Amino acid sequence: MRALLGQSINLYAAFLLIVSFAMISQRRILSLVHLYTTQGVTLVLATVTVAYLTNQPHLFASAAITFVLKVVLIPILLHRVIDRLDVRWDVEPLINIPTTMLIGIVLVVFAFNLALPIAQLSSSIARSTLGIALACVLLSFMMMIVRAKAIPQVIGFLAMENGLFFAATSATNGMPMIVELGIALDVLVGVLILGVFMFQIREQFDSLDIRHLERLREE
Amino acid sequence: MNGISGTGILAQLLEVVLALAAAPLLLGWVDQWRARLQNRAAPPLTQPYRVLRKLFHKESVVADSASPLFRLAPYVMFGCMTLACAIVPTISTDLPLATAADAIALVGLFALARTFLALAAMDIGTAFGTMGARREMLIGFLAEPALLMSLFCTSLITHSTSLANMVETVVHRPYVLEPSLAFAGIAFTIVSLAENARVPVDNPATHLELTMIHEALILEYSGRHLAMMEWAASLKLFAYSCIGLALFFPWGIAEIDSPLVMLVAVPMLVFKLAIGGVSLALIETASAKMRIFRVPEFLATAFLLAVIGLLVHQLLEA
Amino acid sequence: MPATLPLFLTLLVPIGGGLALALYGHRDRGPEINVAFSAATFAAALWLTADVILGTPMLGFGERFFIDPLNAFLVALTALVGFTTSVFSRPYMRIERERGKMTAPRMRLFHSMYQLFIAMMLMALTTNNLGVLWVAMEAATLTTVLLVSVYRTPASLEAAWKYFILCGVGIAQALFGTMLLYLAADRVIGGGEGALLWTHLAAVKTELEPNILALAFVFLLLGYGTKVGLVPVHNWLPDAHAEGPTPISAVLSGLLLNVALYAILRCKVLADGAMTNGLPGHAMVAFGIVSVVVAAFFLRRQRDVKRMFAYSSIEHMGLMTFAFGLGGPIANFAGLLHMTVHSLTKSAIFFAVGHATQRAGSQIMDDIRGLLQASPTLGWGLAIGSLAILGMPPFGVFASEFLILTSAMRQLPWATPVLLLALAVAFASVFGRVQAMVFGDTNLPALGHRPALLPVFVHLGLTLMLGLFVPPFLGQWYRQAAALIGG
Amino acid sequence: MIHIDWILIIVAGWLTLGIWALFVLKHMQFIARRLFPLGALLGLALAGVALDATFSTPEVAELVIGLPGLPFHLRLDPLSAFFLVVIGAGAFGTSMFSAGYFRTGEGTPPGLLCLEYHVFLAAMAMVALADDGYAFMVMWETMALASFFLVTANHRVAAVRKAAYLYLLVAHVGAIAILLCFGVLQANTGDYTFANLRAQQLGPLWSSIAFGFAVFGFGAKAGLVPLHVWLPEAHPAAPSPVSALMSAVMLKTAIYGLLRVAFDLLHGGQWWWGEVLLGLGLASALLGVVFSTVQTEMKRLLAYSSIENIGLIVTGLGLALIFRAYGMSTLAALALSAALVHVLAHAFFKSLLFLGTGAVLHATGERNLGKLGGLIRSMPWVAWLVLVGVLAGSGLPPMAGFVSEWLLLQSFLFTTVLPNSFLDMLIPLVAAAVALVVALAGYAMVKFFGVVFLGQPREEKLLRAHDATGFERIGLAWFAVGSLALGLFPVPVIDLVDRVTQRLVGSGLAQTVHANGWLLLAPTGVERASYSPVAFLGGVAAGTFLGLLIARRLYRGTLRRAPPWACGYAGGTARMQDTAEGFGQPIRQIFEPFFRLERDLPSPFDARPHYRVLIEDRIWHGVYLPIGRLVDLAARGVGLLQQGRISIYLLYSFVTLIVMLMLVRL
Repeated sequence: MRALLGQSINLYAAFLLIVSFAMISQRRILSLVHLYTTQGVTLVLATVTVAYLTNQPHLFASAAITFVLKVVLIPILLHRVIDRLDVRWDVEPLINIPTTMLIGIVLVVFAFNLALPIAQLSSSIARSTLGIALACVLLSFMMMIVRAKAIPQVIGFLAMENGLFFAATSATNGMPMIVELGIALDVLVGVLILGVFMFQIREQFDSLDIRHLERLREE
Repeated sequence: MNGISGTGILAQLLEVVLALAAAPLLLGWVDQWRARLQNRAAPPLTQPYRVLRKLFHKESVVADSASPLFRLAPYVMFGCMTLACAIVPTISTDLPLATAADAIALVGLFALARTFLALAAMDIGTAFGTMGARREMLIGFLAEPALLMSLFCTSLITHSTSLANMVETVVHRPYVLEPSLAFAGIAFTIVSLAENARVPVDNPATHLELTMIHEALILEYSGRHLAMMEWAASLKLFAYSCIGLALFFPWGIAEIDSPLVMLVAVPMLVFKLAIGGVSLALIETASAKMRIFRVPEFLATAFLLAVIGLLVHQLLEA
Repeated sequence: MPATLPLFLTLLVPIGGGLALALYGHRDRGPEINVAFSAATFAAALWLTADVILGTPMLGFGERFFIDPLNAFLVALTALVGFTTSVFSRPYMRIERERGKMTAPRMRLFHSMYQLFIAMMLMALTTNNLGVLWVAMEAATLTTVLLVSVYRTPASLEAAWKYFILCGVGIAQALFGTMLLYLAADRVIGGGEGALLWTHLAAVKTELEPNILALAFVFLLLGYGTKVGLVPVHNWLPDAHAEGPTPISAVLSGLLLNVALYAILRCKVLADGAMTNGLPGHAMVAFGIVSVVVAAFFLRRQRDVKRMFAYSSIEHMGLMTFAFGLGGPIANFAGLLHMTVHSLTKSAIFFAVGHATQRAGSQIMDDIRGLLQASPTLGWGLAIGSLAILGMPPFGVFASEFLILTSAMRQLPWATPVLLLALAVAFASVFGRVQAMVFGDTNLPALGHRPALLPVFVHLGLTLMLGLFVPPFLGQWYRQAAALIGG
Repeated sequence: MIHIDWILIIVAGWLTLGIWALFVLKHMQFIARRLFPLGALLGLALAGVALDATFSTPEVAELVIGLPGLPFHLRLDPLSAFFLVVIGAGAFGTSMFSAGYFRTGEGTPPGLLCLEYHVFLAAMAMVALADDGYAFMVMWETMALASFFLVTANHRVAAVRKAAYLYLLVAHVGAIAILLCFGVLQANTGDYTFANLRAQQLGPLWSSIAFGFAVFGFGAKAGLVPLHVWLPEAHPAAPSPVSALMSAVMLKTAIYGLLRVAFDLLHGGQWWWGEVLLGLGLASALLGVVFSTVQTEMKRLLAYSSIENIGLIVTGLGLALIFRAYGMSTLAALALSAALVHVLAHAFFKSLLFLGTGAVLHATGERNLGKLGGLIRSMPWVAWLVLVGVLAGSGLPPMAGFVSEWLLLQSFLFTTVLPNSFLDMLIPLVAAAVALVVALAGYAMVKFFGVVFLGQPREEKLLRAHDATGFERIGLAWFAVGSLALGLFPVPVIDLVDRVTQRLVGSGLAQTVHANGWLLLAPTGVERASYSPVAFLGGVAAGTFLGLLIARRLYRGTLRRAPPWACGYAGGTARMQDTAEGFGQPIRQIFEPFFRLERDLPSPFDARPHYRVLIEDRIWHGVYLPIGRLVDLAARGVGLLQQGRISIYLLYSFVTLIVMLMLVRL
């Protein structure tokens, strides 16, 4: 039973990688939010499994916080922002989807061989997941670069946080409680501020296109 | 100071008196020969003395805007030229004043005289005065280095810059053909022509506005000041010819150990000066006056000749 | 009275201030309260540093907080500049409010966020837990991001957005680095609270796994490097410092950059211990030189005064990173001295610039003319401040630059001419602009309130003192801190 | 109390005067009448103490201020004592003159001006004392900073601001080069005291690099040719006493620095170093004098003449280096004494000339030569004292300028004994050039004196010009008497200079000079060359008296005042005199390639004929503007890095991360 659960973490890691790829190739914002929510759910399951295997009580608490934050609160907030600003139209990527996918694959390969030496050394149950977590981080980082709208950029930023969180829980059986709490708090406040900004940008430029934000430059 | 001997002081005084007396004579001699070569009736030999006496007795008219500098300048000019004649060894090399100034100081002395003359000319503030000053300084700044370099040629040969010492070493040495001296000689003649305002550079006889340089400087002087200026000019010509003789034909001059030779030296000097005067007159009649902006090139050639003389000395004789 | 009382006070007073000002910040007595709280924090910080310097390094609240000579002097510096900036912001904010650029809610936001910002920086400096250090850095960014966009102009909005996104990405990389550190520590000390405490890590740093540490240091250097403003990742800094209100620019330029560099130093100590090939030093040297050279050429074509001094901050942070990258007692000593005098001088310059831009009504340098004639103290403050920051001798910046360059001449001879050329270009560009602003005839209207210029001359006095005579106890204090960085 | 303590007290005295002036910021009378004379007396005391120190053994002291590991080391040896004499003498005369000169605050409040003035003096004195790299650099740039604020005294004028900025920029770049020079000299020992630098044995390559940096750094401050563009801008912009101090004394601190590094720290080094200095010195001399003859503004004329004199000094240093490299220490001493005597002489006569222009500027408010003239009638004191400076400036015999020129030409004559044949060929050309430079200097000085003081006044208000006041006269008289005394009594000066040459090149001229008593100067034996200024002046005076005697005995004794003759043209107005451009026209024609001429001559059909000649420096357009354009190009290139798009910024961060990770993995 314990071995089965061990492998399930690798399953969750693989699922997380697929969701990251999906988010890169997505055109519609609503589906982006849904994918983000599924990522949140996978995270919760992975944390619960690790908590159960290494029977560390504080991991259950952190899984609960993740659930409340990343599955319930943030998606609701994003939905409300999308409704209020009625930004339904699809996402305009700066470079076309196939090329982003290609770059994505190269990044994953790079992340894997980067994390290889560490994987052999780490004693935790799910060693190999570190490579996948790094891949998720780099993929969402690249997603922020290629997106031209504010909301996809924010969702990219949050996906990056998810990747990091997954790396923390899987590779090292969870960071100390205070740190987990701090990170969750920072992410929440970050999202609140980003929401406020989006309202201000919308009110200022009556569009959420990042290309308006290019006035501060050197001649 | 190699000991101020009695005869030394006597020789010094004799030299100064001789210079003061003979300078106008030399000027008269050159004018006489110039007239004869241009087959004009020659003025008497003592014409310059008569002019000086006339000017001394005339009333001196000074411009109302003149400052004390204007009235001081003629006497300073006269003082400088007398010191120049005192320094240059003409009849004897045992001169107490000779150690006071060497060749470089002598060139500096001429520069001092020229500066005072130019400043005096600018003092009145007329168009001619300032123009004359500009032209005088133009010639001065080109002639001074050329003169210095030609003096250096000899001083390199004799390893000394004090004139008396140079003459002594050249007289004692067995005669050696020195090509660098030839270059220095030509350069020196060009410079002396320019400095004394002789024909190729400036015509001493004319007051033509376009061409006059020296005459423009002393335009505002009259009476005794003009006399001083004329006398100083003749002393300057005398000093330059003596330098020329000392550098290039020094034989027949008395030394420290044989003061009696001075009796022979005076006629020898007169003879040499006579030949110099005639050659000067020849040069003046043979050449025409240059346009003012040809003069810098003329003096530049003198400067280059002197420097080439130095190089030739380094190359051949060092 | 427990030994940790001063530490407790140093952290609690600003947090209390933040909360109090959240309620009364908008009142007309708001700025005075702000000054009072900052003064209290400064007093507590002095008490704390006195304890640590005279006594021994202190572990507070069950090893969660650790004060040693290195962060003691930074705590004192942060509290001092925080206090003087609050004194400066009192008339500045009142004038801004009269001009309608600051409404009541914004004043409240400003004052409370200001105090919280100081609190978060002090927390980041004093904490022993690297995870809490990360959280405090992230919180410091959050508190100031709203203030950068407080004027609601398109430019300030854009600056705030970029500030948040770029720093967010940077901090995320730093989180990954901290996580890798935790991974490496986990193998040696075993999991739990202790694995992230700096004191524990420092004790076992030689046994940590080298290539995990290498990866961790790369992420940490890039993460916190974004906050320091090292060149390839500096882009947010000029916009954020130029668009926010001047007290915020002063505190950002003067203090936050130092705290970020302090975080990198803490990680460099661990990385140096674990790795033998000296990668951290070389990386920091490379980033340092690139930052100095590129920032110097950026200065050339600036038209906005606060943007110009923001680039000057990048240049100086590059110089400090270069110094710490060199390693060795003299270079570290010079880096710490440069950190101090740079904060003092740069904040003094921003105070003078603040009042100058308020009088001229615009931040474009061509509109600011004849400051010396308008108000001599303001003119002389800006002139002497900019001469000090450009490294003219009697001031401290020259002393530290002299030490940095001379130690560089020994270890990296080729780097010195490059740095000196960059400093010359920077001097030519900045001083040409400042001279045009300070001298000449003026047409600037008078200010509503008397500008508070005492802080400017207090800072410049301290810099002049540090330039000519570093008091023995201060010298000893820096030497201990330099030894701690070691390497 | 040893000399160095006295000097520190004097420097402290100057600083207290400056700070005291801060408290009486606006009391012009008190500052001008009390503080400046006090500063002058301190200057005189400094000169006295330094004079005595030259003849005593070197002393060392340490100040507590400085870096923790490197407190300020100070050392007073004959070389620094000699330059302290120059600073003290210059300070005394200029401060006395300033006491009378500063009536209005010149733009900045008088208290501030007094503070900056005395900080400037103190910094210069400390530069001469500094004995370690850090102290030298701090005092060097404090001197530059104080003089910068003095130059921007009346900063309302845009040209003054531009000049001051250029000045501080070149000074700062120079200081950077000096820092690099010290860096190379310390040769990895990390100890920056001069004692340690002196002990290092650098290889030929590294010592040449250090020498190159030193020449660049100190040349930037001295105004050697490629780095001289700031001097003709900054000196005229400063108030006259300050430009006098800058020209006469500050340039000498650069010469002091060059001497300290080349002779003391590098022990002479290779022979081609002398060649480099010879070339630079000559180029500066020629360029300086040619430009000074064509200037139309009196203070620019004097500034260019400063470049010329510095060029002559550096030529002397170059020659000394060549001799020292070939082991001929007596001849090296001769060349070095020529340079050092010129340092002292130039300090005196250049201060006199600049203070003279200050008096003229104050009386008439005009600095353009085209608007001056005939001031000898309304300002006799200033005119006659400046005449002494003019004679000294053009190197005429009885004055100070001639002694150094005489020594320099003498040293040229003895180079024939050099083994290197190429050098033998080169030296006569250099001697010719030096002779030409001195002659041209005479031309410039005559133009300066003639156009400003002689002739008809070109403006009406010049007639009402008031002469110098009491304090101003003392200052001018001090420098005039100094120029005359240095000229007439060179032997004591040679004794003073000999102490310095003994330390730097190992031998001096004192013994041979003393053999012939204190009247006659014969540095290398009477038979070779001798010059007795007292006898010379006596001869000229005797001749003049003789002329007066003859005239008085023969003449009719009447003198009539009448309008000037001018070849019969009556009604000659002041505008018919030669203007400054006119007087410089021959030089402009002969030395055409030196200048960058912009001339618009009126065409015959021009309704409103307009004549304008603009003379500029080729080096400014050839060297400085291209560098400016290059830096702008680089800045624009770097500007592309900040294009404003957030995705590009994220890309930078992303790429850097990937590259760093790859590096770590290799």
